[in-house]
Amino acid sequence: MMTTQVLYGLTACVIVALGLRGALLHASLLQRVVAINVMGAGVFMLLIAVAYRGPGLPPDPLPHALVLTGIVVAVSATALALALARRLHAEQDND
Amino acid sequence: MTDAMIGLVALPLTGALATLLLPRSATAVAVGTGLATTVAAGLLLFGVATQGALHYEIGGWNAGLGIALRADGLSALLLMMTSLVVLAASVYASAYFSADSTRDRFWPLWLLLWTSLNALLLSGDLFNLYVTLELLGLSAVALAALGGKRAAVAAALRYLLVGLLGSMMFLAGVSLIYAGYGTLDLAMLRRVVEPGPIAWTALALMTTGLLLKTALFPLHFWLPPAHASAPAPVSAVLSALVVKAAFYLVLRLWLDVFANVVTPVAANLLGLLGASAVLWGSWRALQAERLKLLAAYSTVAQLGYLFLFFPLLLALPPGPTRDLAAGGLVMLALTHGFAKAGLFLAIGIIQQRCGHDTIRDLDGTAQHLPATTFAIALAGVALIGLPPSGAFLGKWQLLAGAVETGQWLWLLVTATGSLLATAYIFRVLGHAFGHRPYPNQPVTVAREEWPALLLAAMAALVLGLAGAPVWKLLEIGI
Amino acid sequence: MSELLSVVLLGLMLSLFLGLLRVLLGPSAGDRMLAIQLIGTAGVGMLLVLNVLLNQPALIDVALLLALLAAVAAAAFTGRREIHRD
Amino acid sequence: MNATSLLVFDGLLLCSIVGLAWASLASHDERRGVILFIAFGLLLAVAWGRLLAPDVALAEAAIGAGLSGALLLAAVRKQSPGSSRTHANPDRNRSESGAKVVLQWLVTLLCAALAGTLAWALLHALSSTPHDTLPRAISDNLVASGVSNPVTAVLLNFRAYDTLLELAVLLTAVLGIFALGQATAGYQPAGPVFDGLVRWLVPVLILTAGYLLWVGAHAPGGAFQAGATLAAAGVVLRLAGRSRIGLPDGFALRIVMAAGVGVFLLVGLTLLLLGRSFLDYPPAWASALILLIETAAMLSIAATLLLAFVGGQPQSAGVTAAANRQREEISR
Amino acid sequence: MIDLLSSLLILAGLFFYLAGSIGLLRLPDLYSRLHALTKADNLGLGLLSAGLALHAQDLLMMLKLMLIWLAVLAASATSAHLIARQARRQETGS
Repeated sequence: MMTTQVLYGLTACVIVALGLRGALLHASLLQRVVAINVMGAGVFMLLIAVAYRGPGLPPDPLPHALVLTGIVVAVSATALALALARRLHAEQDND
Repeated sequence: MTDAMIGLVALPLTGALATLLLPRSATAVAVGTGLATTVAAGLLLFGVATQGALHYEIGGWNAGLGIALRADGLSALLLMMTSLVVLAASVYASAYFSADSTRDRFWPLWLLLWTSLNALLLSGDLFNLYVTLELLGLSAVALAALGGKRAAVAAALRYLLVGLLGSMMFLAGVSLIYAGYGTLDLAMLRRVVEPGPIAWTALALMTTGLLLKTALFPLHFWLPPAHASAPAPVSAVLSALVVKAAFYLVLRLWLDVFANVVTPVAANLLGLLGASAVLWGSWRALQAERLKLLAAYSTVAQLGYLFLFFPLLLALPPGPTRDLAAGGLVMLALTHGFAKAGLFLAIGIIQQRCGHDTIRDLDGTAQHLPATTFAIALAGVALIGLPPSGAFLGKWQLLAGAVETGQWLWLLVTATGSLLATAYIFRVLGHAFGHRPYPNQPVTVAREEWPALLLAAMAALVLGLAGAPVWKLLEIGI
Repeated sequence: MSELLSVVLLGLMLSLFLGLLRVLLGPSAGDRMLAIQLIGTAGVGMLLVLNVLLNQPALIDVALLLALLAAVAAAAFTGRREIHRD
Repeated sequence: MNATSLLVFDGLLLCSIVGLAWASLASHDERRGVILFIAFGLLLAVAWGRLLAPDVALAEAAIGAGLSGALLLAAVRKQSPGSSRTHANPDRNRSESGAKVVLQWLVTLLCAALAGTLAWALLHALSSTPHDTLPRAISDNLVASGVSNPVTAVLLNFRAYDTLLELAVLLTAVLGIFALGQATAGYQPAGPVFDGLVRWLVPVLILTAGYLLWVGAHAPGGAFQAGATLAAAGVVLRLAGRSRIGLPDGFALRIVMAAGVGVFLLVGLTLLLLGRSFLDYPPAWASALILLIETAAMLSIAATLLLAFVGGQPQSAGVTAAANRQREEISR
Repeated sequence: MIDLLSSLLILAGLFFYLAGSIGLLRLPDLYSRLHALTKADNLGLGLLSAGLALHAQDLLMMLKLMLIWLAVLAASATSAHLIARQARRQETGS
């Protein structure tokens, strides 16, 4: 077992849990979106820690590719969520 | 024949681009795409029936390095149902949207949703499943928000956040699987996966994420508002297909890929949640004041029935009895798909013609919208599970399995749920067939009434009377 | 050389920590944005050092991108919307 | 010495990342939460670099520093102070009944349990020797893939189907945003100092995007990083108060949006017609086809990300000009 | 000789980084903090990248280091200006 991998992997678990907690407990829509993004970052860190093979060794490229795809998907979802939140606030202001 | 698998993804995706670029002929393009995709689904079903399970390696790379598409009896049947339901809903939608601007926005998203459903049902790779889940979630949310009213937007936003949370949990499970087994391919994973911390945790994470998306009690809170406030064709597809796609994945993971990891205790837990869903969903449906809300709560209940099968299937030894029970499960899922789609389309007609969908004020609808009311009645027969509907066969197998394994609780739940369903369906029909003179003179459009009627008839009559091939197809595993 | 760079890396980390304290303390949002600026610059410095230490020439490109986009957050933070009338 | 100090560095970096995540989510003020999240993203880019994932670090830098931050900050600005107060008011939270506190503790415990279980399973996974069948298969087939950067090979050849669907996800998000209504209001001109920066920054960003696209075949970079950089150039223009931010109008815009998925599908289906399987590039053509797909994908990604920032269907230039004239007349 | 020079430059860079961040933390108000920050941005990163440039393998690397420094320089000046202007606006209440 490699210290770097374990260090980053365990941190990733903590970040996932922090994000999940924020997403479940926050009342503010924007901060829920931020929380889900934090959770996503935790999952990405998990994947990248798994890919790490030690100093000087080439890492496994597959998780890197998965994370790149995941980042695009997360940005798309964030943008849609923010647009929905904006529309909702506009509708509320009209009331 | 394997090219049909590519067709099922590429055709609706091409159609989505075409409707985006050519909004003026979008309706024709979309219905044409729908026909072509349905032909592809038929070809695939025929191929699986004659040649057995099929797979397709995209880009010519071995599964593992590349991504493989796979189809067995289960996925081919669900693909066929998806195609028929979406095609019918497309014909319906071509007359449903009156505003040009809404229609222009509807078609590309609609076809993207179809792409994601097909891609999900065909995918043989865990990470690819995550991408299809996200495509499914985003397109479903965008369509659900098309109503544009505040309630629709609020419900869509909640739907999106819940869905994202679910996908993230799913992805966390996928990452763990890759860390532990070094592969994402489902077929390879099935061979190497073994009970232990990695598989348990990963399966728990992925299942929790999927249960959020399939709205199993108590994670169902987001479903009724989202399904009840979307435009009718969208509600139909959300209730009939989108939640079922997530359910299909649970089924695939529990009974196929992770079959040797799953424990009876976990399956009983799913069964208990399913039982609660049946009782709670039916009870709320009985209390609902609006038809759409009734249909949405009924979806919560009907998904509960599907989860009752898990403890049975795990308790039954492999053999003919188990195969019969598995067939019953799929039959129930198919019937609910057709029936619920038909029901939502019919409710949409009532809503548009009468200007509301309040159950108490439905009096006399039967006189003016006879075909639509008949569709609701047929769908009701299937939802209750009366013969000759497919649901009758499904529930029969559920009861038989419960007796066989001595799990009497499920028997009781099924009986109570069916009684409640009878009550809520007859409450609607009682009002619809009422004799109070009806104030409006609605105009009916065949393009809207036929799809609803055909879907409901499919559920109530065709599946039940000609259901034998379903069991035969299900024997074709991967 | 690599020992020196290790020390510099830790020194940059310290600088970043101090910036983080300012982000947490605030008090105004403007103070926080200033601290973000410092964190960005410290991040660029760390990437430059890591590029030599880990022998990863591509990290220069990452640093370049961070440097080029360093002003975007501040501009988004201070930008004012056009008065909107419907 | 080197290894120890790197370890200390790792520890400090991770402490600050976790601290920032915590502080960002614990904040009751939305703007403070977003600013902390931007800092979180900056440190993630450093962490990805540290873990030898420069491709991901590039994407994180372009997205985190450029787009996400601007998107989230813009979302904060659009709420009136009143509405945000009703959502996250510490006073109200404090006065809530004990049930809420119990719920909070329950959720916290649940999440702690999740972290524990995840860590337990992860340690099991990491304790065995790493699986290298797949990484070896990737390096063995790298020559046939048409590019020498393994991450690009995975994204555009081995797992190209994922990337096709990912582009469809982006398209879906933007179509969904379009369906919600018109674009948000633009920005007021940001003044001569920022204009001075913009004048050279935008061309440099465009050049960098081209460089990243080109270099992606054999070094870290590629369509997504390039597209995000290009989108950042548009974001800068919009923040500077320009009305033209590089997006085409009407039909041309729809073409650009569809180009990524479209070219991908066209290549895949053409190969199918030629008797190969879907997306099975002939080795001699692989690198050219990948570059073609990547170029289209870059343009689509840039346009869709920028549209996400704009927040809806931009009005065509003619319409905007007419509206401005009308506005001036009214104000007179 | 080059090694010594580059080490000195890098250490000087680190010094300015630390000085800038201590200033950012200790100085009493936004405007003075702003000035402290520019030390880290301009001198800290400038000296660091100059020190590293002496070891660069090729011209492209050197150019990139130079560009990074210039970009941060411009970005920091611009952001400082924008943030200060915003703060002034809020003080005057417009």
